[in-house]
Amino acid sequence: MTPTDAPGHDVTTTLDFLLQEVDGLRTRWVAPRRLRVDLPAETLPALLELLKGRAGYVHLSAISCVDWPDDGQFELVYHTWSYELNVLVMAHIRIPRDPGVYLSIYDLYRPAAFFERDIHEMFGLWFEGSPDMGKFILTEWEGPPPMRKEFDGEAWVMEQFGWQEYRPEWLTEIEAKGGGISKRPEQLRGDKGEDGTA
Amino acid sequence: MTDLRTIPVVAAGEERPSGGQGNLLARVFDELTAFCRSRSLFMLHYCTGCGAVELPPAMTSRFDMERLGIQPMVTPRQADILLVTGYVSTKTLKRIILTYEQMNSPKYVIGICSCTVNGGMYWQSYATAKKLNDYLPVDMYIAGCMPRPEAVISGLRELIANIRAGRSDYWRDYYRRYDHYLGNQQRLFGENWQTPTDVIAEARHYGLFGPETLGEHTALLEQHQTPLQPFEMRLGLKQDKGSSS
Amino acid sequence: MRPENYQAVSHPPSHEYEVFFGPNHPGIEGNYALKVRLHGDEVTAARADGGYLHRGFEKLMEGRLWIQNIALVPRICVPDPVPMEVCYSLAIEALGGLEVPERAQWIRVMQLELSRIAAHLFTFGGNAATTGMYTPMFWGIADRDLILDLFEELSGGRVYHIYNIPGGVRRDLPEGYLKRVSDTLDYIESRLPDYDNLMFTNQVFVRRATGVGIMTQEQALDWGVTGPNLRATGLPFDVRRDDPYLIYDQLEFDVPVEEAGDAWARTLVRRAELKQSLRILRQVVARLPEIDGPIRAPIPNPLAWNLPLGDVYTRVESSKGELAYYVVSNGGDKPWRVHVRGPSAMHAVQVLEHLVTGARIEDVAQIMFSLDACPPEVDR
Amino acid sequence: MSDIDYKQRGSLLNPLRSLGFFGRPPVTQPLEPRPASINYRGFHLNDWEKCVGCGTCQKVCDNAAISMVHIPDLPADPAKGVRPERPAIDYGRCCWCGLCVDICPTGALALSREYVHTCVDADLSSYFILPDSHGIHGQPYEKGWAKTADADLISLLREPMPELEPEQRIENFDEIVGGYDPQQALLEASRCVQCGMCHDACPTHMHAPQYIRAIWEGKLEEAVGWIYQTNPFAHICGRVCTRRCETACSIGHRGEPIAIRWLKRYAMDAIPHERVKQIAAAGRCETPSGQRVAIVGAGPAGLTCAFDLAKQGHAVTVFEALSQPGGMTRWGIPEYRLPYDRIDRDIDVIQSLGVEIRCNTRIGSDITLEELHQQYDAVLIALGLQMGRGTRIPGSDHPQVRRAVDLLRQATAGEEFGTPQSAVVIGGGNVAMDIARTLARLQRQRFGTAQVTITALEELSHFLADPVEIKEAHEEGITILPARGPREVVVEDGNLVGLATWRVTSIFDEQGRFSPTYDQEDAQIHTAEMVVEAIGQMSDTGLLGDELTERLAWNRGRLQVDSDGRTSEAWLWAAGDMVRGPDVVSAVADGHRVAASIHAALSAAKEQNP
Repeated sequence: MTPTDAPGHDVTTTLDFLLQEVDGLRTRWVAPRRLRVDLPAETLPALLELLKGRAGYVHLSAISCVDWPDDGQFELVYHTWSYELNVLVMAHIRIPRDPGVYLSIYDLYRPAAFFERDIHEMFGLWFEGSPDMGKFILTEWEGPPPMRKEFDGEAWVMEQFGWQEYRPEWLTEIEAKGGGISKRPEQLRGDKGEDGTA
Repeated sequence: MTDLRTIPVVAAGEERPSGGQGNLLARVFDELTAFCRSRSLFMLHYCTGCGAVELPPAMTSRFDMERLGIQPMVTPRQADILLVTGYVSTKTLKRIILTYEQMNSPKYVIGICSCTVNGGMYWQSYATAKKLNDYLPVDMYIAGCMPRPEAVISGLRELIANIRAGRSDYWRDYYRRYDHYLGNQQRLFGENWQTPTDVIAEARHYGLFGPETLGEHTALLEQHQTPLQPFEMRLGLKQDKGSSS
Repeated sequence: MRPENYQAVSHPPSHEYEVFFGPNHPGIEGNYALKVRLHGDEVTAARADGGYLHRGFEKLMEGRLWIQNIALVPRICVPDPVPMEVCYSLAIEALGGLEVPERAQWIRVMQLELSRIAAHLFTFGGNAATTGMYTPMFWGIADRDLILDLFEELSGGRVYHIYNIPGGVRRDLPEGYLKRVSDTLDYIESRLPDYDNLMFTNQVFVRRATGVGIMTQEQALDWGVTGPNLRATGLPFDVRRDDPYLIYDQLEFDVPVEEAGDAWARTLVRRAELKQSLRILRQVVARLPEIDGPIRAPIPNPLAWNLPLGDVYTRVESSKGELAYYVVSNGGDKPWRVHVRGPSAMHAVQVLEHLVTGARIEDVAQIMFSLDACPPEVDR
Repeated sequence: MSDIDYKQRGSLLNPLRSLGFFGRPPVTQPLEPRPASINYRGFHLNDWEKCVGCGTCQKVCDNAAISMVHIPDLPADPAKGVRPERPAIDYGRCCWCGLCVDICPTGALALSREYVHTCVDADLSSYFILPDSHGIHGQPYEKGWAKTADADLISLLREPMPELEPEQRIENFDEIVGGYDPQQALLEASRCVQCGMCHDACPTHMHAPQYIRAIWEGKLEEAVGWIYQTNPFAHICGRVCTRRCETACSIGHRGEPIAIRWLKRYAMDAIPHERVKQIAAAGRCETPSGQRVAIVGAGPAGLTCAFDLAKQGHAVTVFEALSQPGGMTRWGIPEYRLPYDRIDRDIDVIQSLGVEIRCNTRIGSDITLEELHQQYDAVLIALGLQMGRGTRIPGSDHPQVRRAVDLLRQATAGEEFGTPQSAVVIGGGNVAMDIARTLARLQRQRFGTAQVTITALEELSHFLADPVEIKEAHEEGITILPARGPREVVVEDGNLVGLATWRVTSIFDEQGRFSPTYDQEDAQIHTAEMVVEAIGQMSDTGLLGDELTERLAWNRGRLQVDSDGRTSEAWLWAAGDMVRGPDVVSAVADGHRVAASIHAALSAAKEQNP
């Protein structure tokens, strides 16, 4: 292993050559050590198996989920790293938001269990075959999966909680003279971009 | 922000002698108690949030809070101070309340960092509670995000001075206005919220039963209250033994 | 006081019982919990319970401007905040096509390594304290404080520096700063023999740590463990060297490894890494005065700053392992999605559960501290 | 890899060596708080002298910790961009990141080195602080994290505007300013911090923050919509506005203000004219009111009023004495500053709403005001200031002594007025610059060289003209002589040969009245074939007719109107320069005000006699 070498010509060709074995891939080198792969959801297990088995992609760095409500899709990104090639492959797939079910890759990568459970909690996605889809972080949460775009956390907070009502002396004095708080920060966030005849 | 001295105590049972009256011996004894209390405080060892990272420096050689007679204590039963170090997520807040109710009176709560006051930088987070004094009476606040060990120590010295002068008894407020605190807890945790400690009985016992100890929220609690069962822990393991070996 | 309706229940006689290990427990790092099932003093099953520090960072970041998030990110790992700032900034810079001036890159490396030393000293303290040795904790924390003093002078904050900003850093070095860094390095270096005496050659500690929480290299790879914990199983992987960022490729340093994979090996790797960090810092202190130029690339008005559509995955090596940010921009003034891959998310949940199982209850804290788990990274 | 051989050397007794530490001094710090470092981010300090209440700190605050507090005791000066507001910080939210300091446009905010604040629950209000320069406990602490050039988040420099070089422009009337391209406009718009000072300073309260934001977002049609909400003279104001907004701009305290005028121009130029018409017509009342309004004078005030009233469904007829509408914007402003096709576009938008403009119709000769009073439900006079004032110095009755407004009008009309080979202009305002630069161009076209001198009473720094105008006049080879007072027009043998001037020692007397004094030792004669007086304008109110003039109330020679522009006659309103003094955007503002008043009066009349 020569880890300090930048990925040379042979590494990129190796990967490009290898990835020809899977159909329906679109690959793009976004940075010297970053290969982006877009592929249909059903081919992902085949790709990961290929990468793990033939190119040393034993490290699943993360699974990221991105919500695209306008497209009605979830994007899942599998970031895998090869200790042999020292190249990160980011496999992007899109699955329909409804019903939001995908396959677990736990049998290939055990760290997937953590990420899949996390995505399940935060986005409500279900991974079939994942060892544990129980609650972990949000055990006390009964609302919708909070990371979904349609959940407006700030509005929820505004409804749920009150704020300190400070009555400092200086404010009382200023109010006695006809002044006072002219703009609260919460207000500022409310009217952003709308009619602003301040 | 309630001045608890304005809330009358109409409890049955023993009336605590307020300072200045009573006989000389009682006064001397009270003074002695206040002195001893203020010089020997045990701080519960519970890192609830990020401000806790400044506590190890405050406890160890460089800032050495043992100079003030303060030491960390591992169990709530023997601790005097509950230091809430910053934001409290809903999940942590439940534990904080359980812990607080287990602590023996007199007990003191210190809220450090911005988050305990008005939500801090997590003011728009769905996961954290915003105002600690909605759920627990707080004796002392220390400003900062996070406060430096020196600021923590300044706050603790202030608390000591208040205890010494007999001013810091916000813990009684929890009993006197239990309904208020319970209401906020129920609002956050749901109607079925129940702790293993019987605060109302304690209020009666300590003679701190006030007109606001009971109310609609305690009525709700009594409605839902289930007899305390031995806690059965469920590890939630798929296979019963050894999740991964 | 117990409720009036409390009724004691008699339990069937058993050697098996389940206990909470945390969140309110001195042997737990941060606000985290393990539920363990014991048979005698042997742990037969364990389950991690996180979320106590959950603040919904990823959601919060979607509601704040690109630059406002720099105040938020260091909170994700309190003992080692600089990698968080740098990693987030690197992501924004990659998305926005910002070229970080060289001087800023060197200053960032300086902070990263100072932060690593501080985090390791903190961990030594905690690690020793779990075996009942409190002196290393007192020393480690007091010595770490000297580094926090340096940070305070540089950035105005002891723990949350908020000093890195997309494009570079926020202030240039104060007058005579490198001299003070150098003095602090001298001091810490002079303290290492003391630490060796007290902790690393101390048979009490060595015997408590040896053979505890053993993880083979195969297992480590299988579980996605990174950082010192992976290197303690013999695999010399370090993001700084193998996926270099900033100016790490211009620096000389080794990637220390140990073979045993137990708590003791992990501690030794950290000790060796601390020395490597000192070595890197010596190089930075020597080179930095020669590197002139701006400390920040010009950025647009933060109130009106749209980043182009795109996504980026940036990684840095934090004191806990591989830290990564996946940032997606939809072309707006706020992130569309930020995913934080905290290194502890791997070794504080599945690995910890596994390593604790079969261990004795008194070693649980030792295992957790030797893994250097950072719960806020898990909870986010 | 490990360099310690613990298996051999390790001994149970090793830690005992540490007993030597008993002999070392402790590292423990005193209990009192240490002084913080020079950059420390402690509690806020705010220099109230510098703070203008722009609220940018509030916008950048990620924690919603900053509230703006209105303090009636503080001075308010919208024209200078000073609001009587100051930030108050909620330490229950603040995270001491210091972004507010780094973005503060004026550099008023700083963080101090003070970091200890504790309080009991009952005093929690002490967490809400109105910082001033004394620190939150009134203790003297030095500044910690303060503004430095490194950390400034405000971009102080304006996007450069492409302009014609002097040699490219001195011989023609081509427009000098090129206008932003999309990238430049975006960058310039992105500098805005949305404080709204411009909105407050603008006479017609244009929604500048909104349209700048819309430009930045790439929503140019939305931007045009915002512009038309308050100003139908959008093209014109995008080019020649006196831009009080930019004087008030917060960024201008330490850097160059946002180019608000050029951004408006960019948005207007970017949208096709037909689309602009649709946008401008938004909100138009579809049912005609059946009421008729006559407006005298097709300048900014009259046409703005016509625009508003037409949108509200009234039938509006505008009477203009000259051959084309536009008023001073057409007849007073040279084409190199404001091309005529832009005026035409603005007027076309107004006409597209159904406003009828009758040119070449002079009140008094073609139709009388009394007739208008009979035929229409309301009458507005917006005559403007079309007559130049004279200096009344000896010799100023010579035919080669001209008034600037007359010459400018003739130049626009293309009339021959006898371009002189050399000229002296008296006056230091924009009109003086306009006529000097127009004359220089005509001279170059005719003679190949230009010789124009401007003499003005004021020192250069106190000129009334826009500094940009002065700079450009310099570039175009015009001699500017400040602090010269006109003494007499030198006439020899009936021919004008020049202007004699004195050096001005003071302009105003002790009471602040206009009373210039001269240094008679320092006299000069500037030779010229023509002297142009550009010292001010007045209104030609003769067309009102004697009887009406008699009936109306007057105030120091100006028609007296109430705050809505209504005169003492219930049917007659007056607006524009004749009431407010010369300024396009003020005239527009006046037009809106009067339109609202007329609409209210007409609606009330309709209620009474349906």
